[in-house]
Amino acid sequence: MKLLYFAWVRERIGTSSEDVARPDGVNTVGELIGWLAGRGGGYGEAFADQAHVRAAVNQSHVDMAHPVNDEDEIAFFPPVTGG
Amino acid sequence: MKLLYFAWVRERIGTSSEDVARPDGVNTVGELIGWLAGRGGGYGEAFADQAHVRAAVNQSHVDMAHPVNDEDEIAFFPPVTGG
Amino acid sequence: MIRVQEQDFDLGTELKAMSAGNTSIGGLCSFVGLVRDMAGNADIGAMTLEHYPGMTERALEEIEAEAMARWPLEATLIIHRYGRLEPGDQIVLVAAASAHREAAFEACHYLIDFLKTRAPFWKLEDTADGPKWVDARASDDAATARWAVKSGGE
Amino acid sequence: MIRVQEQDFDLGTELKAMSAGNTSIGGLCSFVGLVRDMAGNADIGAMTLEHYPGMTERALEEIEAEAMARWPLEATLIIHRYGRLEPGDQIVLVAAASAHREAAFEACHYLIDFLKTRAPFWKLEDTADGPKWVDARASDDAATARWAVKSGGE
Repeated sequence: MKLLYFAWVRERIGTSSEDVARPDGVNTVGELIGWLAGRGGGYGEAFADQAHVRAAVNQSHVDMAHPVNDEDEIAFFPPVTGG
Repeated sequence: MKLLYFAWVRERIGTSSEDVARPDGVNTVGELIGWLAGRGGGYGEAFADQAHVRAAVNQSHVDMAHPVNDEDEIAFFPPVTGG
Repeated sequence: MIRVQEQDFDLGTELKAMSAGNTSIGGLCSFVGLVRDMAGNADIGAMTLEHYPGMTERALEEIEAEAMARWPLEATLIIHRYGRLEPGDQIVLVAAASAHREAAFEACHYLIDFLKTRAPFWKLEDTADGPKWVDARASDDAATARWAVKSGGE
Repeated sequence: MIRVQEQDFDLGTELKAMSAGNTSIGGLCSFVGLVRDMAGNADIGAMTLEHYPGMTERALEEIEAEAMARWPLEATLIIHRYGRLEPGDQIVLVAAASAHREAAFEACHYLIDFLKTRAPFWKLEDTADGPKWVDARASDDAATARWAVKSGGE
């Protein structure tokens, strides 16, 4: 999986992207967030307030129940504030 | 009174403006229309379909009951179609 | 500001002048009306716009003042042309600038809706059967009427 | 058409290009978003816009396609900037052209409402306490939600 982070999610984690092998038992966006948060440190901070984290899979907005697959590009970011 | 005519009201009457002394008994826009229509000819044609004639007194839209006075500028025209 | 003129206007110049130097403006909404060829009626082309000098300016100033009273606006602009106009020509420009986008949108919409039913302009269209006065549209009256019941806020 | 770019755009040039040569267009509605100085907060000035390259273009294309499907439009345009922006700078332009003014207005409004809640941009504002990420506004979600219940016609 290719993971991308934007805005304060990126700042807290300390990187804008990384490649991660999908862990066993991680089949949804929500499960991926739980696994990332469990890494602690900046990841813990970034996902502490999950109500304010949004996700996209392959560049489309998705909800927490959306499946994740090995080849997906998965992005995490705050609610958007463009326009 | 200064009378002004626009669009097809002007075309039917055959003039764009004229000065008219207010006749006895003509105290409202509606009464003025009745008096003008009674002149016949182009005036009769212009005011034959009063539902489609609008009026302004001193450059403000008014209804048929609006009073008319000797010094007024009174205009008759079809419903507006600008924009 | 309102202007009634025979000559064309430059859209970019007019809009830029509205917001220039005013950093309280967060949004600028504009609408341009253009002479269009009637689909399937190639015989309808140019038109001539007649208006009522004096009353036109009054009507546009009133509409502008009403919009200013109803929304928190930083600037408004109405330009309306008269005279001979060809397909593709600009007829009218209305614009509203505000700190807030909803106010800019609603005020701009209000300006054109009221202009359509209150400003004393009349369109004489060229047709195959000769020049023909355009009829007023019931939908324009309806567009104006809805502002009486709509909330004016954001 | 959609464009995502760091450089500024010329409003007049962009709008003229939309309607040039298309005499089916009767109305062109546009909205420009500008960086504003917060009233009473002179310490808030410039901002930096971050975005998600690739997804941004996809999101804007989807929003444009939805507007095209919902209203009879002749042309649409979305330009969104990213990078460093100062007060008074243009951030975004959305525009819709149609034979009919209501379609142009509604589609333009729809474009900016959906862009605000779906396009992946994030604003980092300069403040006296250092840079601060702007919070999303509930009013923007509400502005998007209303299109689900509004009739899409004219």
